[in-house]
Amino acid sequence: ASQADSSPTATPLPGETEELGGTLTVFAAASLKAAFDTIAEEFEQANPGVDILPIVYDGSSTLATQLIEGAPVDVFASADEANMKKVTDAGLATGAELFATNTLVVVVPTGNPGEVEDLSDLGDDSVTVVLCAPEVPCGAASRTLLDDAGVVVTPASLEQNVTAVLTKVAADEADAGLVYATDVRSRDDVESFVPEGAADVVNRYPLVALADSANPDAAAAFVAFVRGPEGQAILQDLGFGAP
Amino acid sequence: MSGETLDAHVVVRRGVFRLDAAIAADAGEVVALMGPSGAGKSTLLAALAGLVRLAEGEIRVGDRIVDSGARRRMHVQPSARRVVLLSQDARLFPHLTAHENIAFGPRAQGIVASVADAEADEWLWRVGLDGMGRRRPAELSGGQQQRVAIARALATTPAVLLLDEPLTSLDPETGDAVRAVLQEQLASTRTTAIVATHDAVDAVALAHRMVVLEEGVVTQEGAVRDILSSPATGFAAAVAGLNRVTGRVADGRWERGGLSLGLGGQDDELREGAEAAAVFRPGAVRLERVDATTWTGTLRLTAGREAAGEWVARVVRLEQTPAGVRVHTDPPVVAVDLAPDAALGLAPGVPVQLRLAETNVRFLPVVRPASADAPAPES
Amino acid sequence: MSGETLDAHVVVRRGVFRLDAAIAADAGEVVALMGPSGAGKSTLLAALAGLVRLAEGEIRVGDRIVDSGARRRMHVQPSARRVVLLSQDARLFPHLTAHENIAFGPRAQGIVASVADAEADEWLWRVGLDGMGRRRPAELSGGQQQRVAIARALATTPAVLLLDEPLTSLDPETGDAVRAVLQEQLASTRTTAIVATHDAVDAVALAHRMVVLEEGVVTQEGAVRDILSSPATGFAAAVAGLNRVTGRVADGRWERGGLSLGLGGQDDELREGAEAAAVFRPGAVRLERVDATTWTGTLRLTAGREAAGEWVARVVRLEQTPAGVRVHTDPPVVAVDLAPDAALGLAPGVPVQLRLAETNVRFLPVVRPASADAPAPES
Amino acid sequence: MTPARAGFVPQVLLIPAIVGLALLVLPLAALVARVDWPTLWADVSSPEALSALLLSLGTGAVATTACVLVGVPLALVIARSGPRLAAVLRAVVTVPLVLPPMVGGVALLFLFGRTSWLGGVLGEWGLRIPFTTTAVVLAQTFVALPFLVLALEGSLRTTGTGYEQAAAALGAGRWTILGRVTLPLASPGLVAGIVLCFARAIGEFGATALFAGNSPGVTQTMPLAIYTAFNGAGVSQGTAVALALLLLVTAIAVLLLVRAWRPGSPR
Amino acid sequence: MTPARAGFVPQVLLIPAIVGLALLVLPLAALVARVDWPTLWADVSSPEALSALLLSLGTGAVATTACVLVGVPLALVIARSGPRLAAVLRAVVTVPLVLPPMVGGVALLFLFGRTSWLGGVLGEWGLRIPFTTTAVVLAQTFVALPFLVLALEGSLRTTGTGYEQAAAALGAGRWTILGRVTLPLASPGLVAGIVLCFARAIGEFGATALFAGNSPGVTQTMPLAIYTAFNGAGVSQGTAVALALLLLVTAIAVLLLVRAWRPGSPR
Ligand SMILES: Nc1ncnc2c1ncn2[C@@H]1O[C@H](COP(=O)(O)OP(=O)(O)OP(=O)(O)O)[C@@H](O)[C@H]1O
Ligand SMILES: Nc1ncnc2c1ncn2[C@@H]1O[C@H](COP(=O)(O)OP(=O)(O)OP(=O)(O)O)[C@@H](O)[C@H]1O
Ligand SMILES: [Mg+2]
Ligand SMILES: [Mg+2]
Repeated sequence: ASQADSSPTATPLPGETEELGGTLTVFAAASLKAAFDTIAEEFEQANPGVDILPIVYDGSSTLATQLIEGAPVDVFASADEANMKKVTDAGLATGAELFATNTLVVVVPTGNPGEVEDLSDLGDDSVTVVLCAPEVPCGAASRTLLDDAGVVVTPASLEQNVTAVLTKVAADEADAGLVYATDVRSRDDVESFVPEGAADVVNRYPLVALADSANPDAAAAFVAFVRGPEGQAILQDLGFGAP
Repeated sequence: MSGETLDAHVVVRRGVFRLDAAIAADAGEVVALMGPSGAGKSTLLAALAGLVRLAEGEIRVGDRIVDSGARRRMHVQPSARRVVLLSQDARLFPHLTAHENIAFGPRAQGIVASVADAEADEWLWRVGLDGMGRRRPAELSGGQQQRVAIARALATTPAVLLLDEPLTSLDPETGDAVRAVLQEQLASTRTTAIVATHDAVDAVALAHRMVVLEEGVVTQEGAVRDILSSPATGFAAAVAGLNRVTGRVADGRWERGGLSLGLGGQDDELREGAEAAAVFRPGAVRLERVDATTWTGTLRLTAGREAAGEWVARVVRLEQTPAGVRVHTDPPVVAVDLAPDAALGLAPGVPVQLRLAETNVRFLPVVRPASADAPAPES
Repeated sequence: MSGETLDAHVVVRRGVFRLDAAIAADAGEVVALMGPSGAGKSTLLAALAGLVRLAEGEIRVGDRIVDSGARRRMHVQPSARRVVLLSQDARLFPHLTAHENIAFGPRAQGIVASVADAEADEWLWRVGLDGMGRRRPAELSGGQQQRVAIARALATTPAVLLLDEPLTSLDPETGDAVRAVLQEQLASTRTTAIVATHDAVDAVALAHRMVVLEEGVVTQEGAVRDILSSPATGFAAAVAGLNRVTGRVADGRWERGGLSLGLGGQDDELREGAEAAAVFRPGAVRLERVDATTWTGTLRLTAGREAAGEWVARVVRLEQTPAGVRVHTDPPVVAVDLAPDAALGLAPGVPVQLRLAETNVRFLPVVRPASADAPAPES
Repeated sequence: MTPARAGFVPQVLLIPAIVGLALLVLPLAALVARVDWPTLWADVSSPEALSALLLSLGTGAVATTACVLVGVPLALVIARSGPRLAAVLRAVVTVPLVLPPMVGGVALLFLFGRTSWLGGVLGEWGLRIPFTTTAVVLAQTFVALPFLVLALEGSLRTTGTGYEQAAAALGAGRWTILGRVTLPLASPGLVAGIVLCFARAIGEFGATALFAGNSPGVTQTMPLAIYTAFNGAGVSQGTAVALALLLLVTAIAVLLLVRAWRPGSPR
Repeated sequence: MTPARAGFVPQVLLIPAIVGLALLVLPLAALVARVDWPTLWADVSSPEALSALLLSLGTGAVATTACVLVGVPLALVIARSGPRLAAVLRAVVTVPLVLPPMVGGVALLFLFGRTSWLGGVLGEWGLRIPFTTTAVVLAQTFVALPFLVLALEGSLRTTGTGYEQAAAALGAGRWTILGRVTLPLASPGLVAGIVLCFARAIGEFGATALFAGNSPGVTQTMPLAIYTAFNGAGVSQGTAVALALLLLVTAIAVLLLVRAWRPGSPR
């Protein structure tokens, strides 16, 4: 049963001035930090009664584990559907909805020392490539993209998350890596390009208001706000695709 | 605070070593504990203090049983016994100053800091360390450390005080002074005390009674002077600085090898055929060189027809002493004290003729200690 | 391996304490080092061994300078000096067995294991610890530990051996045996040795020469017997077991307070008006009780007109000794030895009349030590 | 006797010692070299940074105190038990060291979480531990305790029981012995243990992240703030480095103060 | 003398000691309770798990050896220097403890990376350190070294220099003193230090992840494998728990073996 049952105004229209109040706790995947910080600010402006506590960012898997073990959270935004599924399977929420997508880019150090021009260059033995580990979402996507393009890569390292890939490329340790478009958007210490076929490998971001939220109205409003025009504008500004 | 009676029978095992000794002291009595190195003196004192568990036996302080080998639960903690031990390795606390070390015992007994401090100051003064209270043990000489350790033990004013060789490593002058302090403190507080020592001077000065421990067993016990004049074992004779030669009573005379002495009226305690020890001072023996070339002849000639109180032996070792020269001869093992110039021409291996007047000799019955595994007293 | 000459002048500061002493020993010579507690004996030996840095002075072993206060770079490491020290706290290695402790020195000098092991076994036997080689120090008695420490030092066969109170904490029997071993080893290897000791017996037995150190300064030096018969300081007199009373030569007589003695032909070294010390045995003094009620009268009456060699003093303390009773009297501080029964009726505070025959007294000139900050020898 | 200060360390050993020191110092120098000086002040003086720092110091101090309270007794028990029991106890104490901290966090979450028996019981009393500041302290205590115990136990064993016996023979009771003899003599080990413990608590990341979460002001300690700054896309790594430096400088300052509390070693 | 085994620890202290032990043991019990027994064997016997385990043990052993080689000299130097210098050196040694390991990894990357001066020099010689097993060892050494140094230093100070002086007075050279006296006497601290060091190296995650990366068979140690398994969206957390247990059991076994090498304490 969703909180929609207990609240007649489960999905208020954006801008609608309902009597929303209280505080809101949000768990969000680390890659959403820039976007959600802005969204939270705008949401609070739109709903002055609501106080969003500082958002907790961490890996989706960590957040999911914490939710299952009882973290008191109103809204959970995951970077992939698998971790969201863990939460819904545990009966903590229903009706997760997608709110953004992300695609891969090839990232290279400034000046492109490895002379990486397209995806097939990643298969070159002289090029040091780092990827995300296949177990984590960005790694799974990278694998699909490379397989689709028929490129065989022997990565120097399978990183635990996007940041690790970026750090190695930025430190000039690797000649190239695959990361999400949003990750390189605001960075000036790396260069990037969109490889062919990237648009076919899409990573989807779901979010949900949790069933035992202490403030179900505000939670639902926040979910709607993210999926609404203001939220989408901010997300797309940072390079996320539409759901 | 005055002393309590101590009555103990201690059985302790340490690897192959077994201590089985009874020791008792009246309230206020000082008992000297002597014995060769490794005899078990420190073990006995540690057991009395509660640092070593009894295998068997029982320890009573006053009318309280504080330890019992039979009933393991009867082991009273060291701190609750009112027994204080100054152990052989003084173990001054390295992180405390001399003053704090001395004040440790009183403080641990709950005496308020100012009183304990004043007492510690007085003790420092009494053992001649005035002004050194703020030094750490590492900043004191060996003898100064020893004096701090003595003061630390005496400052506790316990019911029973156990001192394990308190006066070693003190020079004669300081030793005399500290012995006087010790004597005065024990007498004035009427503390019951057991003092393990290697020095007959300390034993006589401090103690009323003496217990001789050898290889874990008590071999002699009694008034200090009695033991020194009638030592029952070779060790006790060594402590008293006497020669002790065991022989046998035969025909109303004492005999050992070719040496024969009249009993001189001392035969009341000596049974015919029984073992008896002849005890005499090293200075009582007359010594004369025998010409080396006639040595074998002499031995043969004199054999069996030596005059009473005369025998022939070889010099084993010469040792300078403050009074002159001590000549060690064998057989039997006898030390002879000579004036410095009388030893001219003597050297290890040289044959000598020895002469001893019967009037300078005491004869004592040889009593084997009761314990089965006790050692045979040596000649 | 035989000894080398040692020639050292050592200046060391330790807080307020300053040691400034010269000591020398010929190759193979044994020198006894005596001095009151805290005089600086251990400091001197540690400096010779290289464990303490010199502030000034120089140390030579053979013809090598091994340490120099002036040139800091001249400090030769302890291990390179061929000088071995047995320090006062023996510091046996707790993690090694007795056998391994003894073999440590030879092994450190590069002797192969099997030889070092055999040597260690022999040493264990020589100090009477046969069969205890596999015990850790904690499993040995105090005296046994001390013997392991002696064996450990002797097993190194160095050029110069420094022994800091090697024979304390040994009983008379074991002490005699170990002293014999020590004596024999030093003689047979002709090792140069300095032995700090508190016991005149050890000094006479082991050493040829003696150095007396007091408050950091050498106060007397010479043949052991000379020092014992002519002690220049109160400490040396205490070591020799003699009374020493300082007075002044006047009119061809020695005087101190009301006490006056004829010089008896010993006036060759004594100048008129100079300070001189009277030295005599405690047994040489005759003592008689003075009736307590007439004490004040007696004092007054006798003042100035006492017979030669007679004076009146009070009993300070009585002490039992193996031979009888020692009575300490004051003024001046004089000890008197009496037979046990002769002391009846004496107690602290009791006035006594003392009598001393001139023939039993030696008179010695009092020489102040050269060093400016040296202590005044006490009476 | 005052020993020659330098002791008897072979001088050649200075070379590996310097190599070791370099290994520890050079990476830090490299870190400092990358500091973005113009923004440094802004980064370290932001309210978030300061609140994280305060939280770190506070929880670190509480966790260290907790470690001392339970760790000192534990070390004493281990040091004075027979070789067998001591080996087992030491192995048990070593476990949280071996465990990657994240797994430790998971374990704590499994223990105190909603789905566990203990978590359920506590929940009925209205106590929830995960995601609170208490959880931070618990996580830090869990990872830091072994350091205190093992370091102190080593020193306690080195000291032996001789002085304790001497004190007992002077009539001192167990508490007096503990306070006046045992602990002062083992103080080099105790101080080393406390330093290790506090440093580890302050630097703790993995277990805290999982068990306590990363909620600014409540459970976001400095390492988590650094992690967030480091991971936050768009935010420059300069912030992370600046925060790391802030943590470092503060921790070192605290540790130097702790040392100053008892400068000399007891011997 | 053989002391009464129990020493003089007040018996009330058993209570906090047990609390401390519980704090360390209970989370592990909770972890074990969650083990997915049917898949456990498959999880721990997979080739990836075994190769990660072998890599962990191998790098851990090498790192520990490296720590001993540079850490023992460093501890000796610190223990035998004056109080001032010692305080500074100790503070420097403490730094890697305080630093969240991830930051340590970044620092190492900055130091040995291609863009750094050192990395450039090494690169010219054809040496590249990041992404190699060497990097794993370096990262582990960096984080584990302080444990060895601080634990050993505590014991060295507690032991003092008295026995070293006795050995020198018997004519032993510096190396003999070191090998036969100093280190054996400080062995409780040395063993504690080695245990801490090895445990920390084996459990190291953050610095390795950043500096060495996560390449199976080359740099993927157990903690990285555990983390990967944990993060893997599709993979159940059972695998992570199973791997953690495998790491734990192996490490404890190794440590018990190390202890057995010298069971008694020297006193
Ligand atoms: N670290 C120190 N600081 C200050 N004074 C010290 C220090 N070490 C020793 N002393 C002082 O130096 C003096 C000489 O000490 P040393 O150990 O050499 O005496 P000793 O002649 O061996 O005495 P003992 O016969 O008691 O062993 C003593 O007065 C002692 O208090
Ligand atoms: N832990 C132990 N294991 C085996 N034997 C031991 C142990 N401790 C002591 N001993 C032995 O017990 C005996 C008694 O030792 P104790 O210390 O009581 O002798 P002591 O009479 O005090 O000798 P000393 O005069 O040399 O101090 C010695 O022979 C000693 O070797
Ligand atoms: Mg003893
Ligand atoms: Mg001395």
